[in-house]
Amino acid sequence: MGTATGIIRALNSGIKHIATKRFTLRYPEEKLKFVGDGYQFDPSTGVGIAGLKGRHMLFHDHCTGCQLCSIACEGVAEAIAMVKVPEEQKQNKKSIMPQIDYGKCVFCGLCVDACPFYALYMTNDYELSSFSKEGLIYTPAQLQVKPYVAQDSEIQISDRGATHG
Amino acid sequence: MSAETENPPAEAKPEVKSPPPKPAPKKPEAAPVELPAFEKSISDKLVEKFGDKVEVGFVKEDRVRINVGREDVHDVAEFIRDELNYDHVESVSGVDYPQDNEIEVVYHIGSYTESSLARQILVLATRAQRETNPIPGNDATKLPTLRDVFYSVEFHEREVFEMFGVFFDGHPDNRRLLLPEDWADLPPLRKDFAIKGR
Amino acid sequence: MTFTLPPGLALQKVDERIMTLNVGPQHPGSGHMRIIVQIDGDYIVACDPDPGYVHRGEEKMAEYRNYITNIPHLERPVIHDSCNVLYPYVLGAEELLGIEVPERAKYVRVIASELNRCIYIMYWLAIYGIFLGHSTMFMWPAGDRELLIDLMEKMTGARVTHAHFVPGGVRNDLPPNFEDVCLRQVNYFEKRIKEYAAVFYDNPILISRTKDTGILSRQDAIRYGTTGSVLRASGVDYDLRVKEPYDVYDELDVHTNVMKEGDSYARSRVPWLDMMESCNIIRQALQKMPKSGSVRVKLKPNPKTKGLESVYKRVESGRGSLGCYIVSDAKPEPYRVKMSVPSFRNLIALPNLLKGEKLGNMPSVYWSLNYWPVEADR
Amino acid sequence: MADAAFLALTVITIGSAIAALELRSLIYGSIALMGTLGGIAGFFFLLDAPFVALFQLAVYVGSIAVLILFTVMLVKRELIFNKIEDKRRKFAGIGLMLIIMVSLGAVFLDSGIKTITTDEPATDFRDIGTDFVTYYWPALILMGLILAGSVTGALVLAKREDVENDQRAS
Amino acid sequence: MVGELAGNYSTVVLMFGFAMAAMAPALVISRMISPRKRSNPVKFLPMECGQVPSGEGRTHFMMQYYPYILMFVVFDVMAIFLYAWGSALLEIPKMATLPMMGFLAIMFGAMAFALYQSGRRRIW
Amino acid sequence: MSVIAPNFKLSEFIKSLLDNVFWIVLLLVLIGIPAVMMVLFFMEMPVIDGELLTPFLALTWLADPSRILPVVKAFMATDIFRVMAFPGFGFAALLAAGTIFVERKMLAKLQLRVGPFYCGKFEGILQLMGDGLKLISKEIIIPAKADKPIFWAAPVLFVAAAAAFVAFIPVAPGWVVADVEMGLLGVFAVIGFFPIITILSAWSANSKFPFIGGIRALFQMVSFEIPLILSLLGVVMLTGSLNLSQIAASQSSFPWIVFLPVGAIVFFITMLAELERIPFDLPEAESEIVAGWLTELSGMMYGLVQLGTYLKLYAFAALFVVIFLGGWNGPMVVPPFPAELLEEGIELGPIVAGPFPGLPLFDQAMLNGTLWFVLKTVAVIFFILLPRGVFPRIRVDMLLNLGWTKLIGLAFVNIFIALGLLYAGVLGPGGLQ
Amino acid sequence: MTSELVDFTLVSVALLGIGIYGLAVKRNFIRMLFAVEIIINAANLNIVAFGRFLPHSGGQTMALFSIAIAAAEVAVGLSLIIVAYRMYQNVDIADFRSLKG
Repeated sequence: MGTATGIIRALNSGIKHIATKRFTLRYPEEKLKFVGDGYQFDPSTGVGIAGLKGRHMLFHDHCTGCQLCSIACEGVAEAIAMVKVPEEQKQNKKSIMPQIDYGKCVFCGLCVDACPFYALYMTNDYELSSFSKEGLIYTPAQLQVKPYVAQDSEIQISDRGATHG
Repeated sequence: MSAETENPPAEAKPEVKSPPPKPAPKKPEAAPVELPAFEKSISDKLVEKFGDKVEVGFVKEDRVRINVGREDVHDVAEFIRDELNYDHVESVSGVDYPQDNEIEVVYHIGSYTESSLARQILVLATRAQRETNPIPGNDATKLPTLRDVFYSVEFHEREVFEMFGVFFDGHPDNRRLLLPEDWADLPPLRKDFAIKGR
Repeated sequence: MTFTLPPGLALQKVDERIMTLNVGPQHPGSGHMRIIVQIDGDYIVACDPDPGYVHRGEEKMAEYRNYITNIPHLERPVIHDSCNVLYPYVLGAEELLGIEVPERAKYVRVIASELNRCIYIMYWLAIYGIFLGHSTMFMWPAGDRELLIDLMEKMTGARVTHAHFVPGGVRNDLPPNFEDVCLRQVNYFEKRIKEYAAVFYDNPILISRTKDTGILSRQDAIRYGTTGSVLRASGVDYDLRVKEPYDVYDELDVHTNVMKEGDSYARSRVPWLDMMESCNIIRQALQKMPKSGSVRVKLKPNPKTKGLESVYKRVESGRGSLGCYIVSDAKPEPYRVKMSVPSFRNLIALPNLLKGEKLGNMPSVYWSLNYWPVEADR
Repeated sequence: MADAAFLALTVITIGSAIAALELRSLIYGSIALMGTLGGIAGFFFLLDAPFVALFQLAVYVGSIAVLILFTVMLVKRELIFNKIEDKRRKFAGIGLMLIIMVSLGAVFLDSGIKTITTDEPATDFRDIGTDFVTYYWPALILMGLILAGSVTGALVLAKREDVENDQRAS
Repeated sequence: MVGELAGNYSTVVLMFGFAMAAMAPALVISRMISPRKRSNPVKFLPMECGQVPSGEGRTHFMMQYYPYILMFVVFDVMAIFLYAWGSALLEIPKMATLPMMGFLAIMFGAMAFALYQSGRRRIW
Repeated sequence: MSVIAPNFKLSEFIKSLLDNVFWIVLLLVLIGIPAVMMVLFFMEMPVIDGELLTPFLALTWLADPSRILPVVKAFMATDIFRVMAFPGFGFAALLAAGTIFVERKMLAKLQLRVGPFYCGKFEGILQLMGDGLKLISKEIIIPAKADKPIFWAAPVLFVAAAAAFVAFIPVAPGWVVADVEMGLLGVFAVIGFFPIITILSAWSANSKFPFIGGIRALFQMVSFEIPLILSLLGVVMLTGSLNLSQIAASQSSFPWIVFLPVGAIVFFITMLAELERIPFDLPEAESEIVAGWLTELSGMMYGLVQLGTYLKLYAFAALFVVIFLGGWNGPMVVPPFPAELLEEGIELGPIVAGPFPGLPLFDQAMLNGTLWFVLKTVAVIFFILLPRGVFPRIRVDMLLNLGWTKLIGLAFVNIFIALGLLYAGVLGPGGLQ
Repeated sequence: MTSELVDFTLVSVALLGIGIYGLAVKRNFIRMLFAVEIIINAANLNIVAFGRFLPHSGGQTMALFSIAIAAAEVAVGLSLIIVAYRMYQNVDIADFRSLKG
């Protein structure tokens, strides 16, 4: 008898879920909403400000070319290289700025923690695919651009199940 | 790390560096005498039984370290199992000390059955001779296996064998475990095996 | 007895009835490892696990990086349990460096650790479902896991590889309004996992399939040194959160789930009960957590330890007790890092359990051992 | 129509009967044997005995052929492709076959059955069932005994004697 | 007329033949339009989970379940015998069920023995 | 578009299409039509509606569609039409394709997913076509030591055997490919072919996993065939016929499932096992033996096996409907055809189409029967698909125990229930029917 | 002209001849079993043919019994083959000499 009731319970649960709202996100059309603008670091308190660890954004006017981000990356992914920037973009004395290879980056955010001048942020742009390896290397000029991300889906919990509304 | 690495744990013992943490910087002056009682009793039992053969590495809260010579390790392990009620080995780690020309094998032994020992880890360390040009399995880097004492060391010892070249005498199944079949280099966790580019 | 031939190539002449079957590495029921089974008809005569296909030398790599930069790569073996796999390393490094962690950071760590445990168990459960041919049990946990991943993402900014724990606390403070969202989603999550009972855990077909298969007796569980849910399913009441509480677990009310049977079913049910317990712990921690305060102690960029000393710390991860043995020699880099991982400790039970089982029980017994091949290989 | 079917069935049946015995691989031999059995079933259809024909298909092709295939596959691979026979016996066998075929064929062709034709409707299959339990019921019971005996005997025969030196652990 | 009834059954053969004739071109077309690269001999090895195949692929048998096939051969006959009886049941007298019951009783005895034998996995 | 195929240009694509169309039309006009005419000229043409069919007559159909109707009707009365299209292969393949789509969407819904979504504008409705195109354009890899003839033939034979099974299914009164006296026994004979095809295919691949899978399939199908055969005996006893059309017709007042629920349950379970659906999909248990006996099949061979599997699924569901659920019987819901439409034609404003003397092609009873049959079949298919979402796979020894002890026992219980009903006078002559 | 009784008998004679040839020539146990099957089928064909042409339902009934007995015989015969194969690892009938009493 236990077997029969168990089987009926399982079937019942299955049929019930046919009427439950589906949970899946239709990804390219809908995108998840994240906290804040992205991961930042506040050197004064020593803790980060929560946010998505996506692609970096570099504020050229804050960057001093101190290479701390590159050093921080050394043991992790070696994705950051300091490159010469053209004279017209020059913001610091050495005129070097980080260039990030997203083929290597692991998005740990240690470079953001290392930057003492609020120059590196991480944004919530994570769609970084490219057809070539070179396309994944972001120069300082590319890193300067603030990405446009339209993300609005949030998990909604209702009586008929959770959805990405 | 030149001179003081001779026999590091042994050196660490006398002045009991165990609670050196910063938050209590006052402690080191007062601490040396007050070893945790229960842990002390365990190490005392061992010293009582084996005398000079065992050397107490340190006695910290929940952790007791014993250094044993390679010929006594089997007996000590049996004593630990039978008398002290430890019943399984959590991990077997090799540590390479090229300066001492020795490879240390550390057994972390714990107990499930004895509730008072639940938070205790007995660290049993022994050392094997280290060869400059190792031929794993065929050189002097050998230790008696503890598999007949603690069954749970079986795979751990196999791992130590391939990672350090320490051959465990009497281990029934001393084969490669993790490394690829065609690995023909040094055992990789020895200090003289360098990662490329570093 | 030097390097013997790898087991797959050293085919001994056996009885004609016996066939050697390579299960893995490219097999839907093996994970990143190979199990060489010899079968006589439907029965497994001998079994030889052959891990190592995803060995990446984490321990060697850790010797070249300093205490901070070790963090992102040490969590890689178990990316869906990355907080817990870092936890013992961080605790050990804190002891070596002599750091006291702020109270709020400890609570944040506990919450992150428990969330991550649930994430891991959901992943494990999904694979367990698909190993038993239950495709719904693959999809539901994979979907409901999203609730917790969303929380972790809000908390740490990454979906799986958080790199959140550092010596001295956690990387960032909780985002505003996190407590409410966390409570809401965790409550809903608990409601969801209770629904798994009807379709999975109380399913008579599953019960008849996994009951009395691969029985690991209490003595054997202790003798093999198994840990985590495998141990608790065999009737040993051992949970490090209770027995050796780290951080703030001694202030929380943690209940240990123990089952006596020791079969595949018990081993699969204990993690499920653990998830509910984790939800409880998260709720307690959210309640007791200091509402404000520092979450991180500032460190020097390249922290150095005092002298040559060693430390062994362990935590209860999703798979069981996870120990980290760190030897330091007063340098920015650790001298030796050894992860004593639960998967590797549980693997020893596999050949013993599979011997004499039916071939059809192989996936259920294998996966019920809570074995994560990448972690075991490190 | 019926003639064409008859000819085709004859070719299939006799051809595959020869193939069953002469093909090198035993597996192909079993498949050819299935062809023979199916051909015979076709003849039964032509003889208005669909019940027997489908019984033949279900029992012979569906189960006996499976059993034969299984047993053939059980045999070592080299033996499947091994043909054990000698030339002289083969010629003698062919001679014997021809003698039997010619003499029996001659007898049949000479006898009166050549003239037998019928226009009566075919037997209804329900009559078979009725026959089973009325007129032929002792035969049915005997049939049951034979089947029971055969399954018992087959099981007792096929089980292994050397269980003691079994390597299996369970 | 002999051979009349066979015409009805020919449509089944026709269906069989039609399906074969319709499906074989699918394979042929697929063979024609699909790429055929013969460069890599490893591609044509049998599946062995990424290892080089060892041993013979056709040697393995679940002998533990062999009795079930033996039983099938015999009880299949029994099942279709039952059809001969069952389809005529409306026309035969009630007493005539008794021989069939006797037949069934014998077969039940045999089946009980056979199930007992096949349940003992160790002897196969 | 440019992301997927960077060198794609719409204008060139359209130009190539137009080129192809031009050449096809040209060749058809210059060669195709004359060739057809020549062939038709020498063929003996049938007489339709009292008119001898000539090529010129055939040409006039192009001008007057209503004249084609008698020809269509005549064609529909032939065996070829039945085999190819309506109760036969085309109908079954259509339902099978629908089954695949419904299975994927329904399973997705049960698992809180979306399912196929992008292929085809509406909810991935063209996914199956996409899969078929993918399968047909994939390389067929044959293992080196495989037994090639058997290996090639097995998928085709599998589909053919499934199609032969479909041939026995009556869809509507009079609409059945093979209206034979021994329909049910024919079904059993055809079912017996599947294990042979499976084991031969598995053997010919010369690989370990397919062979284990094939042996498992053999054991499973063979073990469940006897309960399957026995579970239908009750109905046969009560109707006294093996003809599926008669069995379906005998349920005009009530379906047999009312009296023989045990047999229906046993038949349903054995059906799942014969179909290798999920609680019993041991021959393809992917976590134990990679894909079972399908491991070495690639490309279109795999596609054909899938097609055969779903044809078989349709056929079994239809058999369940015919035997236990009353087949085509159901209340008449199709409205009668309006007479004025057939006599006067359709008026759409200024245009008057018709009248069409040949219409309707199908009569009312047939449409109604087909409707009910399809509805019931879809319901049964739903219940066949549902276990895939809620049950795990069982083990081979459990399966054999289930088949040989429990199901055979239940089947005999069902037989005795039927016997009791018959001899107690509830059913049969003198009873309800 | 429709098919007549004599046609069926001739086919069955041909099958009988082939079966006897197989029994006489082959030394492979399984092949001999094939030959036996062919002979049994030839007999069945005759039974059914005569039952049809000398109208009597007994012909089909006998054929059913005959097929059933053949099934039983195959089951036992294949068990014997398995036993013999297990003992001698061969299917050659010449190797089975020691099975003689």
